[in-house]
Amino acid sequence: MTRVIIKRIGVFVCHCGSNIKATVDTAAVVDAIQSDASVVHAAEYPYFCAEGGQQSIINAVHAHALDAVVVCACSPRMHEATFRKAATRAGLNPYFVEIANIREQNSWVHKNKEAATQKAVQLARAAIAKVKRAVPLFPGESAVTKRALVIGGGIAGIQSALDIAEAGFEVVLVERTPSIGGKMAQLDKTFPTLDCAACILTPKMVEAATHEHIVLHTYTEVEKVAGYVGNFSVTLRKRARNVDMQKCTGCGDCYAACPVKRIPNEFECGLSNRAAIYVPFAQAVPNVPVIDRERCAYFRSGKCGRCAEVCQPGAVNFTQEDEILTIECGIIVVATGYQLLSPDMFGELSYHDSADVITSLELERFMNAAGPTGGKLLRPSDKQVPRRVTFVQCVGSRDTTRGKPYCSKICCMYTAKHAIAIKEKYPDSDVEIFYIDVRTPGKNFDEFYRRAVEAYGVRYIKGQIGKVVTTGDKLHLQAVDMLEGRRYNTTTDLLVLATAIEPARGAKTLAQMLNTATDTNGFFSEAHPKLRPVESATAGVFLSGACHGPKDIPETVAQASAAAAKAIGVLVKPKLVTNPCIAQVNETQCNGCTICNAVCPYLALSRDGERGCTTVNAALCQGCGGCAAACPSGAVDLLGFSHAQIHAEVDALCLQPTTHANAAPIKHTNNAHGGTTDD
Amino acid sequence: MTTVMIERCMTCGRCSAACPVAFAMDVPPHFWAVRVRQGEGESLARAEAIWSCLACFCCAARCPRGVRPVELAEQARSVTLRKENHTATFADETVLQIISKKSGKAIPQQLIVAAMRKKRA
Amino acid sequence: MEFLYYPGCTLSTTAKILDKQARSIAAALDLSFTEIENWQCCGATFPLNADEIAPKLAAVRALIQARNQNKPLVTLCAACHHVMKQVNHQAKNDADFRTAITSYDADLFYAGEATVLHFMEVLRDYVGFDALRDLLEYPLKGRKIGAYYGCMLLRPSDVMGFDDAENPQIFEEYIRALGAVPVSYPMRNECCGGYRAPEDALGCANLVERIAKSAAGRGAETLITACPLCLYQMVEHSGGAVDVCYFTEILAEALGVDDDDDDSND
Amino acid sequence: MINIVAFCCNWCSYAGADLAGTTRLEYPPEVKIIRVPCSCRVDEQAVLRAFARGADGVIVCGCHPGDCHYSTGNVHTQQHMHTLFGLLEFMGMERQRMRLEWISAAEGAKFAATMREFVAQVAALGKNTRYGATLDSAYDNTHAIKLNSATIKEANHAVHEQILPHMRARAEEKLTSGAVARVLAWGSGAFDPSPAPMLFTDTKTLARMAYNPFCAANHSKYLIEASRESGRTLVFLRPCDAHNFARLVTENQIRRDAVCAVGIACGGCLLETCHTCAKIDHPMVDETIDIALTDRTAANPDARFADIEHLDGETPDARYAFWQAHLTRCIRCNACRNACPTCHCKTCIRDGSHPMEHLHFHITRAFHQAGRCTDCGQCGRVCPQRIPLHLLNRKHIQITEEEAAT
Repeated sequence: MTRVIIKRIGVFVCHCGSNIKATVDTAAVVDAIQSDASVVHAAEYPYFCAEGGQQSIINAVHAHALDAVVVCACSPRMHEATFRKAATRAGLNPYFVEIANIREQNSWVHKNKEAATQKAVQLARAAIAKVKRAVPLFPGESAVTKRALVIGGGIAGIQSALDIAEAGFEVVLVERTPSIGGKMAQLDKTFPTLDCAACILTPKMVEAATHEHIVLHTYTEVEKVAGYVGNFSVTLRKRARNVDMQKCTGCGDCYAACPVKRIPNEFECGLSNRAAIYVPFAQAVPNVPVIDRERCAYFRSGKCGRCAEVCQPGAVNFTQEDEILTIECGIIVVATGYQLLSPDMFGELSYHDSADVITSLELERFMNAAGPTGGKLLRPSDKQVPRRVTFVQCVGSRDTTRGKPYCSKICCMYTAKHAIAIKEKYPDSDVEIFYIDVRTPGKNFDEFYRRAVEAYGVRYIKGQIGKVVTTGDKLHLQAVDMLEGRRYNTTTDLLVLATAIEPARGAKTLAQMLNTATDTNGFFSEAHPKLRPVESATAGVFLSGACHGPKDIPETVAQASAAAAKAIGVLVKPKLVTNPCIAQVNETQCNGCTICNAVCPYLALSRDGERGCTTVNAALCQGCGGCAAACPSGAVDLLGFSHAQIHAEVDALCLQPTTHANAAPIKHTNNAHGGTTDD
Repeated sequence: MTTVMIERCMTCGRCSAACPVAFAMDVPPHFWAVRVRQGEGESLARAEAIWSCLACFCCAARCPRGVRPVELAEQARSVTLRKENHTATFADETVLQIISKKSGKAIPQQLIVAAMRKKRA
Repeated sequence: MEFLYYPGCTLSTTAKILDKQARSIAAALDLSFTEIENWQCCGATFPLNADEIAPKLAAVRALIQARNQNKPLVTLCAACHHVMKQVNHQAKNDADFRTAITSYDADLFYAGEATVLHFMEVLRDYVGFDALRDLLEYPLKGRKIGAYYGCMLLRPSDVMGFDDAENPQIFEEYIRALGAVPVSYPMRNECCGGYRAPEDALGCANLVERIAKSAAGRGAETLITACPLCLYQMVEHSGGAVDVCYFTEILAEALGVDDDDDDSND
Repeated sequence: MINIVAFCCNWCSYAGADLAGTTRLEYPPEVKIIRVPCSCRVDEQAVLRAFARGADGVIVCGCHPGDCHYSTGNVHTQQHMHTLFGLLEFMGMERQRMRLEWISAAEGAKFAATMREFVAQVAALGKNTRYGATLDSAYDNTHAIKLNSATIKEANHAVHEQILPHMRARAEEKLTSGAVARVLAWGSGAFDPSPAPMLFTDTKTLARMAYNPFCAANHSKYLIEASRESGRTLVFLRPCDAHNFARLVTENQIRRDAVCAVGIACGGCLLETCHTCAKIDHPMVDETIDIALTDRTAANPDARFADIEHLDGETPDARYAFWQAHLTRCIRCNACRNACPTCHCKTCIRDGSHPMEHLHFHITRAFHQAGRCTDCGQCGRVCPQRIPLHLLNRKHIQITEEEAAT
């Protein structure tokens, strides 16, 4: 960076109507600062921010051949951008403008005119001192890889992937399990419209798999993330399916022939079994089986191979190995979703003790026509239709001791949905729901809940269950009815627990890889809770769906599209403009000790092993300056807030104005921190 | 007045549902924190319920908010006992009562001590 | 391994058998139990009023001995165990309490440094259930035994740290190690009503009946417990629906150290 | 009139100050704000500079913990300022002149109230004369505190004597086999009590190798140069040497693969810091010689902070007098920084500064070791003016350890 010696400074003292002028003697300020030899022009004006005021600055730059401008006015948070643009119009580098805040931090907070005027002079001198040490700064540029990576193939990831792909960008969609579809694929119906989940989801799954711009990697996990917005490089581990994706026709002969059959099916919440070679569910995308190597007899003992024998296209391939892929992409969408909290820590509810105590997701599978009972609600213990079904809400939600402190948000609605669905299928059954508060904000949500009560006769009991005791075929519930104010002991046939939802397994590890934050509950943190709800704190990483917090399907889809829109906003840019106020390393001074690397929250600093010094990745650096403060030798500096500039400001503010006015300009040495010897 | 974090109670009722003897209480546990919060600790101290509490800690163990109603019961008992200035005599009477009622049987020492503790100011 | 042993008042009177069995087992397992000197009654309940200091001092004195001798303090009676662990926890975490005990008696300077163990924890963590299995002379083949935990060993679980308070397994593993079949039943961690025993026999009978029924319904022939009060309540109120004994009895039997001397349990 | 410099982060505190203005909440004009992107941008030099130029109080304001615009900047601010303010206080500066405050963009009222309070607090102390713009010649040397530093105890020479033959043997073996090109060890000087680090390249000279209670120099720093030579270097490291060695490897100053590090038992030497040393381990070494012989019986680690606590118990005036008496004797020979194994910058940030800033040099020197110093005591050992420099390091070690414990 070439240093421009700033010798001709113009100072512009704004009245801001009477806002400044009433408390600060602006003429005196103009007088006082002219004692500085570098100030070749000083002027005052009622409103420098107005068009006329800006023009007067531009004229002065030309007339007096100014190389830098100091404006004594309102807060830089207000008009710094305005005056920098004006300077640019006058042909100056915008960073040759400094603002002395003599309104918010002077005239508005002080009453004594003399003191305020004196302080205004000091603030002006500090700004002059700072701008003298300014260097021209130019925003950097970095290229954008026109490809998106979406992590997680549930409804959130599918929606984000489709939206980005529709905008014409290539998308890599990564899913950890053998099929996309996520939690929504396990559901029976969706609230509040009761349309079938599979009917609206499966077309989207197929669309994602066949879209010309989407590359799908299932059974694949993210191993490593490097790079920064516009230029991420992500390492994926594509686990060996041991079935050739190209050759397989999805006929299903292999899993019919597999002798290892009694493996609990994860997709069915363990309510039914699968073989060692399997597709998780009938509508899986891709419809290509995987071999569960830990269970497969061939992999365990080397004997078997039945699946390979029956596979006519010869797709089964025992020698296939994990594949490591590297994806270059410009942005990353995180859509890792959620999982259910295990009810095991709530032993009093007897989930561990009785087969007839189930979670709500297990109930979804029982109610689903494609589920283990073909859509019949049969209690697990005796395969009979339960006459009474009891639900309990907030199992682990709003629980600061054994569960999660937050409201899981979707349970009230899906429980109402379950109640209605059971009443529709078995009108004679008796449905009872224990709740703490029924929370139904959402379009048509409360109407839906009221319908459960009014049209279906579902009994809502404000209260909780304290103990479940199983004797014979009955569950004895020790509960309380809060509205009656007394104990309510009853029996039921089936107890459904609305367990809390929590971030998916591995979310924390992924967050670390992405160098982005999670909240105290392990959900991904947004960059700003109001204004940047779908961006993470790391540039180029966007959040989609329940990885960010509990969400229902409509909200998930809305956020997925919002994340996609934000992502597209990055991908369409030909170049990314970077903040010029970033760290800079003086390589001759740096000895590569990496103390600065450790303080950088963005991993923007790294040691160049060959040169033995630290280098700054301009695209990652956000300009906090922590590294500049941490470096013991002063080898790291922050452009725009350099050591020299801050020290010059300190000097201007601390040295007594009287002596300062007469003193020679402060000498400045090349050593950024070097002490001056003028005092 | 109390170290129990009564303001955390969200009146879910799990304490009363967990309590093995709530069915027989005039004021079940889920009212306790609320009563104290509303400045009606006096009415809790007068309730029979605080004497039927078994100090079994089920309410505290199952409370999702870390409120410990069991402690409120004991604190309310002490308030009453201290106010009425119950002396050792009262406790000793209780012990005598136990021993006379169950004479000849092996009453565990811990029961006698616990009963004294409960009834002594 | 050396331990300090705190028997407590009940084990010196009505529950001598528990004390005796434990000592024989300890001898058989090569555990050195030294009875704590000049022990005082623990108070049987842990006072829940912040301002009650005196009732906790007996426990503090015992804990100080354990700290000074650098040996774990072992208890058998559920009530003693409860009080010791509660007081230890409070001394460790509550600075006001520490100040209060020292103001009470300047010699009592204690900050929760001692380790409090239940005999069952010694069996699990110092002997090991697997090792125990190998030492049995007479494994309890085929016996169906249920564990009755009661309240005081388990709750509050963050202080007691004994096991999952709602679905404990330690006694079941112990029963399994002895060769018997553990019978798990939902009411095993519910209260026997002991605190109300003097004034409400009917209520207690009610509670005990629910527990006994739940155990019998699952096929338990014998119940084991660590608490003399629980045992008393079960004997008083269950009407003989199940056989109840101390948890040490079955181990003494399996080890063959049960010398059948009946100075005894009643 | 006093003068206050307030460093405010752009996102929270500076905006909070603006809000105080927008809502017309008055505070004294003595406060002048310098805008920084993040409070973590404020380094010790900026604070020292302010005091050096006549500021009577310095306040650093940032976002509340957890709210940092740069996610964790204020965590570093907290650590840095806590240590810096603690050091300055230790050296006799009144703590009331320094403050760290979290003020959000919404807390205009808090900003104004904080500034009012801080100005009143500093005004009550008056102008700053300590470590400030003017040399304070008025300090009273008679107040200087007498340290009751650990008295020199006997080192266990038996350990040294037992190990030295093994060291020689190992050196001979490695040099002969060509596994290493040189050996870094202590060599006896003209007099017995003056062994100094030497590079042995010839087995014939190994007889000069020494190991005794006078072996005070820390080997690790010499490895910076030695490891850059061609061929490997064999080095003998006591626990203190090894800790600094590990630090220097972590900070990329020693080429690890060029060193064959041998941990040796330590019998203690006659260094002040040895008497409170508890180190018995040898991190990162390749092999060891009889390290179990390490003898710490003469050491009393509990007394490590005795001098610090003694000084802390004094008034700020007395502490200031103590450090003035010492630090004004500094001749800036730079022996302390040359001997310090963690002082390895290519250029020193305090080079060429004003004589008054000798004081600041020592604050900076100690502050830059915060979190890195292994308490090896070399700084105090080499000072020709016998300034107890290691106490400054121990102070920040104490601060860091206390912080870690909370």
